[in-house]
Amino acid sequence: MARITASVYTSHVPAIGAAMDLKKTEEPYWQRVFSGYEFSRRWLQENKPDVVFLVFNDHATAFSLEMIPTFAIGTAAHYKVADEGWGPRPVPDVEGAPDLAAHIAQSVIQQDFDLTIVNKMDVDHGLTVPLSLMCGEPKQWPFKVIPFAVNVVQYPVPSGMRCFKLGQAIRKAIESFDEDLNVQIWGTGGMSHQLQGPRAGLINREWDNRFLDRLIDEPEELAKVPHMEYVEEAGSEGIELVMWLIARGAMADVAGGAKPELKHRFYHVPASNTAVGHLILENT
Amino acid sequence: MARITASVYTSHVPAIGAAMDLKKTEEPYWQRVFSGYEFSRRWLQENKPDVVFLVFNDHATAFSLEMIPTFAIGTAAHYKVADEGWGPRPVPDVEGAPDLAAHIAQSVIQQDFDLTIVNKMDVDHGLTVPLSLMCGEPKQWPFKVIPFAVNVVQYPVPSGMRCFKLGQAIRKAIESFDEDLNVQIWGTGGMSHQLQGPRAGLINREWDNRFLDRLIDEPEELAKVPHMEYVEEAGSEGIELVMWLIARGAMADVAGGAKPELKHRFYHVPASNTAVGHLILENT
Amino acid sequence: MPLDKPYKNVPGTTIFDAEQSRMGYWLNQFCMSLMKAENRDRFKKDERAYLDEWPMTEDQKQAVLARDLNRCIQLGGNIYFLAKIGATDGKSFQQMAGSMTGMSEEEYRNMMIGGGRDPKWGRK
Amino acid sequence: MPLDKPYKNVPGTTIFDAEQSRMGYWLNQFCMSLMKAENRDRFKKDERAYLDEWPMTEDQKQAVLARDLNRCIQLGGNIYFLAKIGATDGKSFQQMAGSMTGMSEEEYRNMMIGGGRDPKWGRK
Ligand SMILES: [Fe+3]
Ligand SMILES: [Fe+3]
Repeated sequence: MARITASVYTSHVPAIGAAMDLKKTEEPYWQRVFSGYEFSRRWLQENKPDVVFLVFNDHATAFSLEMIPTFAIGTAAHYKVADEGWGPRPVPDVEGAPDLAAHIAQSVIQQDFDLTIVNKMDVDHGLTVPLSLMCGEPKQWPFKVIPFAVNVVQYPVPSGMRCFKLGQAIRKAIESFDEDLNVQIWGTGGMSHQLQGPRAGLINREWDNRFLDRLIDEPEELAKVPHMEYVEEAGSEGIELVMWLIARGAMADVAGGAKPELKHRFYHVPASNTAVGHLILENT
Repeated sequence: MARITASVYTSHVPAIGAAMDLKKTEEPYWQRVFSGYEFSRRWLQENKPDVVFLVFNDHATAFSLEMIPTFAIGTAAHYKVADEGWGPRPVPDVEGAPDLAAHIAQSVIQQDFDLTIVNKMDVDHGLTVPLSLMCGEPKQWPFKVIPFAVNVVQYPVPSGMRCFKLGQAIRKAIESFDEDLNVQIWGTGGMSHQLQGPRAGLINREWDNRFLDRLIDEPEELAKVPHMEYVEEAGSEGIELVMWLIARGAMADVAGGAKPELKHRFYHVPASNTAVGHLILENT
Repeated sequence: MPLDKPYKNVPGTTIFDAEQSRMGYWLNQFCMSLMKAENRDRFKKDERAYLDEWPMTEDQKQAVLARDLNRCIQLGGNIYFLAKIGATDGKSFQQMAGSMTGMSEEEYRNMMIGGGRDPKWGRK
Repeated sequence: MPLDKPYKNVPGTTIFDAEQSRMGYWLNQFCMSLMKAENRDRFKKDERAYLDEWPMTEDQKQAVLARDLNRCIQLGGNIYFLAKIGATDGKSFQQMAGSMTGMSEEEYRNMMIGGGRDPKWGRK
């Protein structure tokens, strides 16, 4: 039986990828960011998953305005690293987990989530930066990845509660897969940031930390927070945080199991325009 | 306020389009098919909608295997007629209703249906054959169309109950639109047919007619029928009938209003490989 | 894959699910390419050469060349995609469907006029 | 459109909804074309000529030529799409975001190092 052993939450700021690719990680500005991931890299080596179910959003890379899926699951065997306008990041391509992904798609659609199935997709910084943060610079990524893309670009985006319930459906799907697999689920994006308009640069340290508290302790209550609060308090791109609720919804306690153990928590301002938040929760 | 005045149900067999395009409608074989739509064309002229919300499935035309949306709503202003392999049908292009479509998308996503928004799509026989059947051969279609595509090609397809509930959400969305519009909702595809394998040509007259009875009188019960029954009783492509439940779910009686009036019912075998079914239900 | 696939037991029928879809990915994408008149022309001119542009298996290519639709479906093809081959050949959907049944074109057409195949066909 | 759009009232912020998306369709699709190196080269060589290949409004073209991102957003642009212009110009996301605030690059950078913009900014 496949099982979800842990969930990881992290911002996916493109400048973090650039800092690694341009060998700036030792600069004090960036050292402060990467210091928050030292524990995480050790932890991941000791807790290596077979598959990571990676929730992210595409940033106008794989999906143009021709077609905007609310939820898209990648069922391909292989994903290329996208050229977002400055050439592809010099990181390995991503290996998929088609059997498990197809199984999850089938199960989750039958649980009344109207997924879009994607068999071809280049993956952007939303997916590769979390991999870089957690894995460093390996020759190839040490596990398979199921990319799961959420529309947070064009409104209306899915509600926090819809995301939280989707996480529960994903958990059921994974736990009904016959193969003995260690699966982690990662929620990425956020924390507070605004990339547009005269209000660009907004950071809300207090709101972010309360979000982290509540994500750990009362995720179902947190899932009730309406979109407008994200936009008003965490900036227009802070809405990406709804994706963390998908990962959180997939943890055992939500289905009546034991509370997860908090292995790591980190918060830092700034990375480029963004607050960086990061959590690791383990199912016990 | 926009309101749904009626729903129309019809098969969308490609050979019916070909019969019209090749001027074969007077041949006895086809005359029998088109006779079932004589009333409907008159009825439509007397009950001309501003917009038709047209539920259909794409037949590997606009959507390849790269991306397979469970539910896709067209929000474009214009749709071209697709070349399905023998050149585009000689029928007018389709004008969209972008404002209403965007409004429905917003409302329905907020009701927890995970739509894919489509801004560019060529429409195939699934959409144009119902238009031809109901309108004949006008220079341009006499109303705007919101194309709504349902995945019935790759399993798992959405359940009958999911479709029925989606219809209810669409009704709420349409009735909360501020403009005074007469909207019809059409469900297309079916009835029993199988296009593949040694079992091709299957027709189940008894099951089809019971489906029509129940769609009129007890749609919620009908919505509980599992996929397997469609495949076993109505053939592998009979599954298209789940789309009729979207249109039926949008009728007033489902939300506690009056029962719709049955204006027209027609059933005929065969058109090419398929049984042809057709209903018109009016909200009273 | 522990989820039920009860549709595996329907006689004479292949349900196009994720597994079939993966197997038939390039076969089906090849079919879709025939929606462009230019590609239809190139395919008609030299079928083998055109097929060789696609990362399909040799079995899939042979099945296409032989217009063996049952075999194409077995190898992951989906009928809505395969229909583009028929359209390119100028065949009707009825001719295509009939070709999978072992019946002659006339037999199949007459069966349909007579009300179609009995839904109890092939059941125990 | 009777559905609430409460996000219309957030200061200094444009929410990219279906309405904006329709207005900005070609502007944003132009931006996406810059994901191909070949198109970036053609754009850099003659920006105006490249823009004229797209059915954008003159206002949209002028806003792109002026790199006026606030104006681009007003005209339907979305920041994730517009970012491709910045990438083509070799600008960082911080430079792009800062350019919309009326601050100098250094002022903006220092504001971020100092903890970012106060979330109460612009509120009544
Ligand atoms: Fe992001
Ligand atoms: Fe169909």
